Amino acid sequence: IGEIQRFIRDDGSLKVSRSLKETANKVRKKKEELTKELNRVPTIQEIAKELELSPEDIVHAEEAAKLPHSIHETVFE
Amino acid sequence: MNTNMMRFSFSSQSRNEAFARVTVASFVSQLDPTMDELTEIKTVVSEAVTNSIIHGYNSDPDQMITIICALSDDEVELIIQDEGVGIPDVEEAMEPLYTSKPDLERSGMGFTIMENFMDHVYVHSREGEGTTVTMNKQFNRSKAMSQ
Amino acid sequence: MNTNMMRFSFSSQSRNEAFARVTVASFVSQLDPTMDELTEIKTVVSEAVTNSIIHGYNSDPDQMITIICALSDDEVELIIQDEGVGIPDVEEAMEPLYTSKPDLERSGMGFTIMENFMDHVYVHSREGEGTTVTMNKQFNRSKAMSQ
Ligand SMILES: Nc1ncnc2c1ncn2[C@@H]1O[C@H](COP(=O)(O)OP(=O)(O)O)[C@@H](O)[C@H]1O
Ligand SMILES: Nc1ncnc2c1ncn2[C@@H]1O[C@H](COP(=O)(O)OP(=O)(O)O)[C@@H](O)[C@H]1O
Ligand SMILES: [Mg+2]
Ligand SMILES: [Mg+2]
Repeated sequence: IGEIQRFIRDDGSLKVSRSLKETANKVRKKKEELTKELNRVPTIQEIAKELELSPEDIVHAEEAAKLPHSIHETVFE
Repeated sequence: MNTNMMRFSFSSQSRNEAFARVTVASFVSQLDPTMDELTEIKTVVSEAVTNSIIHGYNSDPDQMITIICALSDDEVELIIQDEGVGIPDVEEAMEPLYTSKPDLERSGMGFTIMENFMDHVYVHSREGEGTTVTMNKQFNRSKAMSQ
Repeated sequence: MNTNMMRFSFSSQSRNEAFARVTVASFVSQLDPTMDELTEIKTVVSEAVTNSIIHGYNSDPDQMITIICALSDDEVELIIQDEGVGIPDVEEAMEPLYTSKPDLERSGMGFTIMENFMDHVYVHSREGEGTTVTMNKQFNRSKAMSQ
């Protein structure tokens, strides 16, 4: 039961893993958009400015999106 | 017990503040804290790093700041160090609103913010030798209590 | 000239590979590389860190890996170091497809990837003492040219 409770709680709360994944999705979309617009791959500053994030935060979000979702770790640990 | 640690040093330049914040945040992300907890950690890193740059090194960009971070289970220990001028009276420095640089429009709230966001804050400093701020925080506390 | 540097160490655990990638990439993001250049840097960090963990330390998780990164103008210098077993014959090790651990399904392409993505790769290694990989890259070349 403890595990199930944790599962429900984690699903509903703003865990870092989830929030970063949302940011990573925005970054991916913006990157596609700017690539079309500029006709070249955008720099990280160009994306950062559009999304009003720091370049460092963008790097962090992109990396986090690649990692397995924490729910798996929570449920199967 | 599951432990992991890292240590990093960087030039005392304000453009490295965001770098320091994210480096700690990405390491701490292993514990999958909530967004609020991560924001608190990032804020605390900013405050301590800014202090080392502005106060410890008087804005000399060629000095080094060191951060050590250790994780164990749901706890983080964070140490932020400089080899700058040091603090003559730590107790006074930690008082809310105290600042030695009112001319720079400092709020004097750096240490107060650190004490609010972390479970423990310990400052070791010697004039002419530098300052070490050691902080601890346990994650998921409020979550556990709210059940 | 405008220089900025950082240095960090972490334990030889594969979960720290992602951390090493973020740390280097977020520091290097100060030079405003393109997203592709940043991906290249991250790949190079992964390859070198994986080598240190798997080959240098034979997967012992309690050893340390050090990364040093220096930025100046539009150039990055990246040094990745371990104090592991070292490489008996560096020239052979750097050949495409060469691997000393075919049983682990290694591709033998790590050094080749590093050489492809960076302008210079220099490997210094001594048996029993460890390995240091030094790499350089200049950014925004293509961007500057396309203007
Ligand atoms: N790393 C440091 N080196 C030297 N002095 C420091 C350091 N950190 C804090 N101090 C001293 O403590 C005081 C209070 O710090 P803080 O609460 O962050 O307020 P503020 O930075 O706004 O002045 C500073 O004004 C400074 O005199
Ligand atoms: N840090 C290191 N310590 C010891 N040996 C290394 C290290 N890095 C590379 N090597 C040696 O060089 C070889 C080639 O490396 P690489 O091109 O990355 O291929 P792979 O990792 O797939 O074997 C490795 O198989 C190993 O023998
Ligand atoms: Mg302050
Ligand atoms: Mg390899």
